[in-house]
Amino acid sequence: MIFDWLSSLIGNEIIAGIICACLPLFLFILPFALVAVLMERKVSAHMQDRLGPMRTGYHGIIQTIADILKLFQKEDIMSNEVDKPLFNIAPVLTFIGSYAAFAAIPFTSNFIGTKLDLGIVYILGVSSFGVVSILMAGWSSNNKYSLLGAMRSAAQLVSYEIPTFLVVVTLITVTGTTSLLNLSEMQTGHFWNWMILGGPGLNLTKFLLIPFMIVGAVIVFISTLAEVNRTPFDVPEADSELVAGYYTEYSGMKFAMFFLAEYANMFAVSAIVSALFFGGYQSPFGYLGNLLGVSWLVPFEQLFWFTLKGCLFVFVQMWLRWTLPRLRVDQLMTLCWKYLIPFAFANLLIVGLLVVL
Amino acid sequence: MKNDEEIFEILKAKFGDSIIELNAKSPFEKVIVIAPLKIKEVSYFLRDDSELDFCSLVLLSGVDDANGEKVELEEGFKGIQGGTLSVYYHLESINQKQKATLKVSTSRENPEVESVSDVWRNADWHEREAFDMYGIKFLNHPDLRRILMPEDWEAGYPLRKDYRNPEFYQGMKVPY
Amino acid sequence: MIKQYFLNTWSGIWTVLVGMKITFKHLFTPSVTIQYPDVKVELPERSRNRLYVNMDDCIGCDQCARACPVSCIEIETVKSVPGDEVGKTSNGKKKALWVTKFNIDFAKCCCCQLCVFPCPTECIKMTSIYEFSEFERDNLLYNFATLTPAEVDEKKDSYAKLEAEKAAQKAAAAAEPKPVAAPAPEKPKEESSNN
Amino acid sequence: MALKTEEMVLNMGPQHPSTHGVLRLELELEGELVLNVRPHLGYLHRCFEKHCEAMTYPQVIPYVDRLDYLAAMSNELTYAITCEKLMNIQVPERVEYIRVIMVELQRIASHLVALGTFGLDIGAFTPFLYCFIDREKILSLFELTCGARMLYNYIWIGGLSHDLHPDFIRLAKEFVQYFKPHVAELNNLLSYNKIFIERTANVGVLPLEAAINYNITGPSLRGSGIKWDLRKNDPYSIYDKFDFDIPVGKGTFGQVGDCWDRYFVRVVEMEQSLRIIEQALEQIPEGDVTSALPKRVKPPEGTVYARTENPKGELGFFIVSNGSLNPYRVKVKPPSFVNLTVLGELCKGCFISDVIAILGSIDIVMGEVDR
Amino acid sequence: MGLLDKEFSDGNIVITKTDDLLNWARLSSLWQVGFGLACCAIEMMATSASHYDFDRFGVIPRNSPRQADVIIISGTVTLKMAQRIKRLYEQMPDPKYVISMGSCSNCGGPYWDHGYHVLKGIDRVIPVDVYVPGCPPRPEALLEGLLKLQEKIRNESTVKKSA
Repeated sequence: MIFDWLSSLIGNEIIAGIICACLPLFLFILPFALVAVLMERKVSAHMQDRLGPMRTGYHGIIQTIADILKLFQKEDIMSNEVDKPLFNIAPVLTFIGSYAAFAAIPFTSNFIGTKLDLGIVYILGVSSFGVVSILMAGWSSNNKYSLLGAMRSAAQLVSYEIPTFLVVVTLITVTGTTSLLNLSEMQTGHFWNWMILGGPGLNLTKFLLIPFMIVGAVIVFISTLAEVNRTPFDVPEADSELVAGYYTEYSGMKFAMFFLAEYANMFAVSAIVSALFFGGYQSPFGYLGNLLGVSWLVPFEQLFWFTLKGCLFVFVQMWLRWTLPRLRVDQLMTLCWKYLIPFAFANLLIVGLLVVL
Repeated sequence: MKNDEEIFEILKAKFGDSIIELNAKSPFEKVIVIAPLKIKEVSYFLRDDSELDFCSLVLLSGVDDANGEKVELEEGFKGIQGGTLSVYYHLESINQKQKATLKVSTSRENPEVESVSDVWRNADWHEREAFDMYGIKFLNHPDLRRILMPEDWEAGYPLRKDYRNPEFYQGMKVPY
Repeated sequence: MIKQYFLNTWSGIWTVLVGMKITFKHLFTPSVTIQYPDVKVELPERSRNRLYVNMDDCIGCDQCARACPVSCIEIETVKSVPGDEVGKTSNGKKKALWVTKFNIDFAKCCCCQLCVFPCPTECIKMTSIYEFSEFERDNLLYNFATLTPAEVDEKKDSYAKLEAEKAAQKAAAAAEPKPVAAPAPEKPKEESSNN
Repeated sequence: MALKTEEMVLNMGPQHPSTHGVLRLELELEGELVLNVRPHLGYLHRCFEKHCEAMTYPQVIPYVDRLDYLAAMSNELTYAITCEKLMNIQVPERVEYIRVIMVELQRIASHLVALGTFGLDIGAFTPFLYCFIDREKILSLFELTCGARMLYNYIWIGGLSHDLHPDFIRLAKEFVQYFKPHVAELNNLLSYNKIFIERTANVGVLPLEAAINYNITGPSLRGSGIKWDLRKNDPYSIYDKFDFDIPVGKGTFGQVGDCWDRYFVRVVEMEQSLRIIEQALEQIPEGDVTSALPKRVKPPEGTVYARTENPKGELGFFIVSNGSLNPYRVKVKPPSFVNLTVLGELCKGCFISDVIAILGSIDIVMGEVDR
Repeated sequence: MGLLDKEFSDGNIVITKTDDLLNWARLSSLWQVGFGLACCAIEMMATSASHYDFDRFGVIPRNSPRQADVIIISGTVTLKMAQRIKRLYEQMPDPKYVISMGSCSNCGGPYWDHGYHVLKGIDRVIPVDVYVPGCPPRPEALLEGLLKLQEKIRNESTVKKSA
């Protein structure tokens, strides 16, 4: 909708496409990443009975802008044995991984990057870009700690894609569509139509599905947490063992790219989880716009609910970061292969049987 | 629970001349003086004997007796020649609840003591520290090198009474 | 084995939730931070941060310099010439020495308070001022002496003159034989020192 | 033909987030597995023993504080007891009680830092800050009595520098009531957390005879299952007046003597210290504190070795005095230095993250290791 | 630099505006290398704990020197450690500052007289911006030192390189 409005405005298809593609980045993800950095510091501070940044602006509102500006002035050190091309591409690539995933996530019912039918499959495919960039960063910075961090992250990210995919397959068996837009459309109405509570309709299978959907939601949340390298799975940049993991050698703006990409990734992942199970942009109690008959208000409401759910899941990820210790690399693997994947398979099997009967 | 005299008698009976004397000069603890090159056999016996059973070495400390005569080395700085460096061993037995103190003294010029790091594993670092601070060489010690001071510190052994600070160390001025 | 498997998952989930409950509870407990630059906490009266020497009580006895393990107190005193008046300490003791130099190097001081106890006139004590960080290390060397450099030199040379006279008298007394008890050499008139 | 592999030597250098100060660990790695560990010390060697030879007996106390700067009060107690044994001074009853209260408070503060940094090494950042909040309360108590937060110079040879502050006893009682539920909260947050148990159970198991042969002392020894605490086995000052029990590692979540046991022994020890403080606060007599302070400390000739139960282990002072004002030779038996010798043996064949966990569970302070 | 000085007279509106902004950004997000040596390191940890929160001033402990701006030398610098600190200082990216915390790093502190292995003051190895006296300095004293450093950064100007 926005695309054809833009192309009618500018006339030329390609430029309109580019603008429409950049719109979510500059309007949504970058500001969110800045806010998320401040939110993380404030949430962690208040959880630890302290105050967090206070002296920049009122209660430290513009702290992240100060950080970015400072990182802008930092000297960009590159030691000479560094593998230059790889070293420079790696930070850019982390952004591509998370930003590309936003193309298929529905912000509101009519504003979506591309109306992909294979939405969820595309997202899972694209999110593996992160592995490539971390490996590049770790290998090229010619530092033993980064190499160790990169090796750990390769094992972790690849193996945690399998439980995500298995749970997505259970969801596909239940709903039948792979496009996130249709999935969100199906979860309209009130919150009991959400996938976590068994999807639309009031038949017996819906009530039987509830426990398995909840288990599926938990598994997806844990494995996407691991894909984003957040505690308790932040083993690649374990700051107590491997100094700063794969981005030990990065300084200045390159480090800022890693830093913001991590938060953009967090929002992308929480948007996916909310789109899959918690009804994407659907509001839990019906739309105010429909009640008052003001139809143009509905998209803004949907955007509001979409960001609210995203922020809620980002908050839960931060909450986990400041409570749990870190897993060891081999425990990470046992958790994935011995606990998450069997549970996901069992879940898939039972849900399949339920849907068939 | 044996006191120092009985331990001294047992050792004297077992090892004869290598146990030199029971020094009771200090009112607080009686020190058994042992020949420097026999300390290893005595330690094995002290640890393995069922009655004594000194299963852990509490402390191994070097002391510079500085009882040699003062010699004018150069421009007003007095070095010490001759005299002895001694090493005190404090042992303890947890099951028998008894303590003992051994002492070994060697010459200052070429201080040599048998290493007890195979008897008690933690003696390894204590001996390296005694070497680092006093220059006492422990024979067949696994790897005898400086532990606290930097490896390339050639200004001598710091805790000796006649130690003098070097002027520079790798470009940094040492004295104030 | 299977029971252990499910027990593990259950205890894993349960302990994670317990931990999260605690941190969530702490989200709402008021923060304990003291906002330093705006809120300055009043320290207990025994707190030891920076030394202060009340110079008119100091009799230059050098006890504190001797007691200091770090020897960061340097005191130089000049004996006062019999004529001039040095002044009284607060508790009435007459002072006999001019304290020409009394500086404490706060870069070295380790705030151990060993200098406060031996001081006979309690003129050195530790205050609770802790904000005195500097850009250059040299101005951490505090000079407490109240005499201006001019007065210091004047005291020094008046004392040196006195020394010279005493030495001259002693030489003169030793040189001449003593048939008769030399009349007590009356004090050479001193021109007044504190002009 | 096996692939030719070569060990990677990783240098966990003097500046590393979790080496508790300036300790350099040279790890020989094969992938993630550690073949052997060679610690390099000496980065904080501050020539303590040379200073002792140049200072008089009371002037050594500020330097003794700086040995194990997390437990300055119990360093001073050990040094004071050694000198009092050397000069056989009998200290009045009130001084003994105040010393016990201060040392037990210091034990809680030191264990809080130990547990906090151990949680930090495993990755949990929040318990570290909760422990420091409680520690601040203890430091304000110390500042109330002797004026300094961390390095006190409070226990002198033969007495104390100040008497208790008038409302110290009330504040100390308040602290004891305030701190009891916090230990339970720390337990729920960290000790029984499944991930924490997974990371520390069966890791770095220290068998009992190796511990005794290496003469490991303190919570690390008690974690291996032997009830050896100097306050009970070799009683000094007035510890026999209080009833408290000695926690021992029982292998609740793995074998006896693993990291979790050493950690949990410290948690239970904090509770026992609370009990001691409560009893001491009740029975504290009146009296003068500075009566037995000798005018000039000039001990007779001789050698003496005395030791006490420092939060890290058994701290001992071996003083050789030649009858003059300055000690002729002071040798410290530092618990962290001895406990560190076992690191090389414990870390064979474990992961890098386990090396950090084991180092955290032994709980060393570099000021004491390097002296 | 001569040309640059001549052209921009001091107090030029354009320069001071951007200068203030850049200085403000630099001083309100000083990231410290999480690196401690001795007793002062425990006071530094107490400062970043909840009571005297370092995070209020935007100071986060970063583990790798590459991402740090200020290095707080907290504790006794020994000769063996001095070369490591020099290398650590050189690894930090350029606008970097040094706070020397505690008597030991100011001038050797209690160990200046007989410490044969102690470096008598960190300014013999790296340039120091602010000296915080005290042994160990109270957390508030360290915060005051940080405020002093922030003052110094506020008056820095990108045009005139500080001496």
